[in-house]
Amino acid sequence: MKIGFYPGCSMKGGAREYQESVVALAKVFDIELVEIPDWNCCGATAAHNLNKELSLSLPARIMALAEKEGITDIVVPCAACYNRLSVTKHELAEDASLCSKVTGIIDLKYSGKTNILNIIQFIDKYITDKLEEKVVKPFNYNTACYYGCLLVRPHAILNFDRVEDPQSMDVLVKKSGGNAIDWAFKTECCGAGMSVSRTDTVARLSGDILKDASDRKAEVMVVACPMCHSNLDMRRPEINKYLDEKISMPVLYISQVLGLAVGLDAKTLGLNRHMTEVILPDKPVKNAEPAEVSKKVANPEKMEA
Amino acid sequence: MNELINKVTKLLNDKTIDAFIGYGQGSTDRVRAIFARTVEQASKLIYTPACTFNLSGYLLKHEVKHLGKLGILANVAALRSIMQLASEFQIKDGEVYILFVNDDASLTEFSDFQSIEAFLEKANIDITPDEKARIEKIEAMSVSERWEFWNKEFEKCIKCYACRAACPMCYCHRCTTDVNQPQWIPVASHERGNLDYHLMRAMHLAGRCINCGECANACPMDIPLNLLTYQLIDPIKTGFGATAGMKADAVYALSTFKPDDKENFII
Amino acid sequence: MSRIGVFVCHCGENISATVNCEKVAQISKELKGVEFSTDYKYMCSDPGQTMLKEAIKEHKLDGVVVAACSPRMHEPTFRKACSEAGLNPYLCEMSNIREHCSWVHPKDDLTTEKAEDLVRVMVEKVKKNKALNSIKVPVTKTALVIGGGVAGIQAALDIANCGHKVVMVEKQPSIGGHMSQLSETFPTLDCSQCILTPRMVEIAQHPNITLYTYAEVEKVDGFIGNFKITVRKKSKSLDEHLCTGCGLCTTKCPQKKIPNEFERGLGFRPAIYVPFPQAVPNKPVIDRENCTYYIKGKCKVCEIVCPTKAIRFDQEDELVEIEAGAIVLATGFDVLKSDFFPEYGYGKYKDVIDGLQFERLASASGPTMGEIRRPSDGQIPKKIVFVACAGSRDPAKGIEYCSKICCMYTAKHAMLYKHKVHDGTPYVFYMDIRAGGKMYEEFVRRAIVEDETQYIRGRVSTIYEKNGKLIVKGADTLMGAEPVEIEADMVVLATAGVANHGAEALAQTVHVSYDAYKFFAEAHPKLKPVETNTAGIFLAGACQAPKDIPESVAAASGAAVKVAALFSNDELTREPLIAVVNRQAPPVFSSCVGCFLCQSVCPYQAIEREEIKNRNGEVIKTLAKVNEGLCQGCGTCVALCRTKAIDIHGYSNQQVYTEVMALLND
Amino acid sequence: MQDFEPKIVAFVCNWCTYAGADLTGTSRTKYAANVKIIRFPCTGRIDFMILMKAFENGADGIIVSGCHPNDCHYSTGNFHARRRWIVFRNLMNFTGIDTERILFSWVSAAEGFKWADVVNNTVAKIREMGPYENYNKIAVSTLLKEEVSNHE
Repeated sequence: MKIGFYPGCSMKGGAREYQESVVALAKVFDIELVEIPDWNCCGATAAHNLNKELSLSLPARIMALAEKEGITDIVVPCAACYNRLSVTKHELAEDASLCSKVTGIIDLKYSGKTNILNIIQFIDKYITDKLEEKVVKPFNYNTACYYGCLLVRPHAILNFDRVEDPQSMDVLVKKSGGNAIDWAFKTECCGAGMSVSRTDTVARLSGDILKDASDRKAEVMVVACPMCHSNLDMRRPEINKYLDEKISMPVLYISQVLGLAVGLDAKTLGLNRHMTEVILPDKPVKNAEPAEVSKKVANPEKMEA
Repeated sequence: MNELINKVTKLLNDKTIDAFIGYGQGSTDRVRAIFARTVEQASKLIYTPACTFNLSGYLLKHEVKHLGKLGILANVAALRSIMQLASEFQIKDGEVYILFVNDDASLTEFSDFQSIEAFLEKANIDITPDEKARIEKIEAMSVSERWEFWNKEFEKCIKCYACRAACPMCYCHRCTTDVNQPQWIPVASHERGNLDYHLMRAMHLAGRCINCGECANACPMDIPLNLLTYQLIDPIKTGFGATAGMKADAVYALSTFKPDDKENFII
Repeated sequence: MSRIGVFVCHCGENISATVNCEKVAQISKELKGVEFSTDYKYMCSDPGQTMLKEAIKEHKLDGVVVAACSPRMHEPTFRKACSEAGLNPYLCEMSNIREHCSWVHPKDDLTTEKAEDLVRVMVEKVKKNKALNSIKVPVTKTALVIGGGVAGIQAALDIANCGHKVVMVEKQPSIGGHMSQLSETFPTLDCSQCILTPRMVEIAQHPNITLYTYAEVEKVDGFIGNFKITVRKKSKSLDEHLCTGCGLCTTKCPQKKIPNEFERGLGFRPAIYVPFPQAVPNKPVIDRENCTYYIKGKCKVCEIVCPTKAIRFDQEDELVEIEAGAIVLATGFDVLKSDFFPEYGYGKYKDVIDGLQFERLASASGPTMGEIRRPSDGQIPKKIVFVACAGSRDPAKGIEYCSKICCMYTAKHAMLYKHKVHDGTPYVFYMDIRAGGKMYEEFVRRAIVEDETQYIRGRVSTIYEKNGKLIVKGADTLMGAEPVEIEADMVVLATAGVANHGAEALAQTVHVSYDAYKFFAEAHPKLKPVETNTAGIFLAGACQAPKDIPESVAAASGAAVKVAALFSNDELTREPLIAVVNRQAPPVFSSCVGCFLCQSVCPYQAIEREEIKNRNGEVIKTLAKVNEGLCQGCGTCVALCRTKAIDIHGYSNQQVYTEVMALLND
Repeated sequence: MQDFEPKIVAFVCNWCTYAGADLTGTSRTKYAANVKIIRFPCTGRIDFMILMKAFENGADGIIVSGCHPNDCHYSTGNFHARRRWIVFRNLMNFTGIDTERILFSWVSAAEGFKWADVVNNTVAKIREMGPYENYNKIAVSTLLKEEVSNHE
């Protein structure tokens, strides 16, 4: 089975370790990822603010190229790219005249039948079933799963996970032997696009996220978006200054977490590339059971039955 | 062939059935239906590659019905007819003894509707590539070309109603054609009445047609009227998830609905 | 040859201003079969109707066409007039030359020509009309009331007080519904139970009312005046006749830690229990899911302590058949499920509760004896946040409607809180304050002014727990959308009122329609608010949409009047515009071939199977047959029938065919 | 083609579109006089054959209209009607009947303005399309005329 891979710009730059870990993880499960030949920018952040046709044509071309290669599933690890491709697919499916216009612009055949998978959907579709049997080194840390905004919104189009309290990464962490903690900032804004222009804002927003996780005894944070990662990982000096406290909690990609659990080494997974040093002391395997907060709350639904 | 004759002979002898509908040699080299009520008649049963037409149309015919308990040699189309007729309460489970000739010439007998349903799930029920191509050819025409095409075809119709007689689903005692208060369908065979008749027939078979093609086979004027109902099979399947003649307790596609049935033309 | 009369109305100038009425009458006179035609200023007036009646008699008319306003307006008027003149009312038709002609077109020849066309169509139609007799069906003068909340109680008492029998079916072990859970009621702050319990007792004691609690409606057959209902009385594991309601068993039951439904999980109850002290009937039931005996096979403490030996462990569910002429649905509403608000931590944090739970905290008979103490540690919350519109008016959550009662009860909660915790601060996040109702706005004002409730106009984005506090993040849109963060001790969500769990299934059992939110649908939003589209079934209370107590009670009394009106005659009369399956002489019997494809099309299950038997009793043909009582005359079966074996009175194949012919061939 | 006044028949349900058209009148909203309404209890009652009859008796256009989904007075009649229209429209398309000449719409009892729009737009459209010559060729009146001339 040939599965398409769309890296987008970040996998080739600031988030090389994300691509490395995804590819390495796929390999463990005998999955070959084929980079879509001649791929182009997905148009995130800029195009959809400026020109609707352009913002749809860019992702449409990517999907059309995939179709040409006979690819039915594309893995899009970057949450922003995933969002653009999914939105484009949706808009073109809804509006036939727009679709014909866009296919005219890209001058390629586009059927809109390609599946767009984010990293979690990809793992769920091809890996989850076999995950537990392959876990050799349970990732037994208190883990805060941070989803950010682009992975789950808008729900009407993406139809992925619960918007306000997503659970999919938590499930994967648990299957990798980890303890996904219950916390409050799963989908709060990390500062995203202001990463470069307003570091003070990023420090505040990302700082609050890290602080809450840290207060709740998280040892590691897991993300699925290169932008979230750069804010939470790279802006640590500004964050520490804002919080007036040093938070040394490492931020890992979900692919790295699973990679570690199935026994891949740190180098292969690109852990050395992070700005915040990844220090994960070996721990004896236990308390794999997630500690649920306030388990005893009565269930009002049952009352009404 | 001997297996078939032996089987039917046995069925007649032990009074499992009173008559068996099968194929026999017709005049010239044609095959016809025969209704074997005696062992002697059963010996004339044949099964050759020419034996392809759907015999199930006879099941509800007044003259045949009164022969008593019936057995039938069914092909896939006939099995689907039987399923469809069952869903319309025209045939009850176990009422008809059903035999089927396999590819290796062995016989399968279907003891109940359930076994037919299971069999049909795996059977090829599609219209032929040739029929498909003809439909696509018509669909590729412009509206007025299609109008001209069918007008030319319907012009030939002599209103002999052979299509109606051949169709296993046309079992009504009084067809709308025969209603004269009001006179929905003009009696004479002119273009208008012919168009009315064929549209009416196609609509009445929409979602019920099991694509046996007997209507077109029966037509002495070679009107491809099977295409009218065939082209509705796919939209009904994709739109409503229904295929005729697959289940004995199926609900007719046009007498049910989904609140979110998709269309793009109602404003 | 027909003798048809055409009566063209000027409607003052409403028609004659653009249509030449004299000419329409004149041209109509020339139509084949028209015996008489005239025009008049106001056909619906007394002289107009008299003119019509006299013309019918004088010209021996066998059909009448009144060209005037919409038949939706005056068809009953003219049909009645015809009937009074001895002409079958169904031989009268109306041409709509006002709404569909004079009012929508300018004064010119085309408009008059259109009026002529419309008259011609009806003249041709009326020639095909048949004299019809209205349908009479007997009425069983017993009403079934489903649901024993305040709406059901009101409806049942009103009907019973009219002298009719009532059967009330309640799912829970006691009647009382949500109202019995409430502490005090707006806008008067009088105690809910104090005003409700006397009514509950009245239900139990009323000679005309039979009460089945712990019971559910399983099947409904039949039609208006003649419903046949099967009720499942769930086993209470108790002989109700022997039980005196002493309550000894409930105090001795060793199972004591079952979350109490009535307290919405804020307290506990034993396995054999009475839901609340004032329950009606005040007799316990055994909750078999949690009873030690049913789980482990031994215990039977209740049986041992019972002084009257009333416990019956082997008691089985009982099916009761009821015949009723009318049904009142009063099944009420439900509160949103907890997983609806992951962002608010509802169901996750103990101190995030819903409004109904707050009612229990505030209730003197509740788990805290009326003291406002938070569930997690029993502390008195000093800062409490009320979130209005929790779920309501939120398209993203799929609930676009306003739950209507929350603004008022949130104001009430804030007041009750302040009355009990004087040094506490109540906050209310709201979208709008909707306080339409007698004394309602004044009530909210009191909460704001006298009880110093901090109203913040804005929505809450998230609530999370931090250091024992609940952090409520929101925005104050009246202060320039400033983000607001409140460290609260407790949060109360005014969760949307939603259709009852199981409402959809019940609607399908009872055969009434429901809206996209699964609330039962009324027949007309304004003019038939308590009727359903199924004749003989009425709505009361919040099963139709969120309603407060006064509205529920008013609707219940409305429904009761409809039932009483239905029961005021021994027979009921219905318009005969229904479907019929044709019949012919043997051996054909009918052109129906019995394919029954029409059966699943019928929204009213009105198509039955009729078996034609020969002298030996053998079935020789099975035909469709339309049940006159059930058919509402939509005609969906008619258009489907391949053999045209089903036809419909008033819109028959002959009639509509003729109309098209007449319209297009002038 | 300037003097061409299209003949349009509207088949509507009693509870929604007929009432909606009443409201158009009550609101005194003007629309073209070419459309004439035939009232049915429900869209579910509208037989596809009646549409054929309209065309063959010289209608240039047809409007079919009823209650919006979920609003049917009889709760489900319009849902059944919609399925039939989907199928019949397919069949008409396939046989070359110009489906552009049949407008299907949902017009509620509250949508008086929508009804005026539906009528006006349909009249304008059919006026542009011209008489339905294809069908008229085989329509009743034409055939009758031919028969008459054959006799002469």
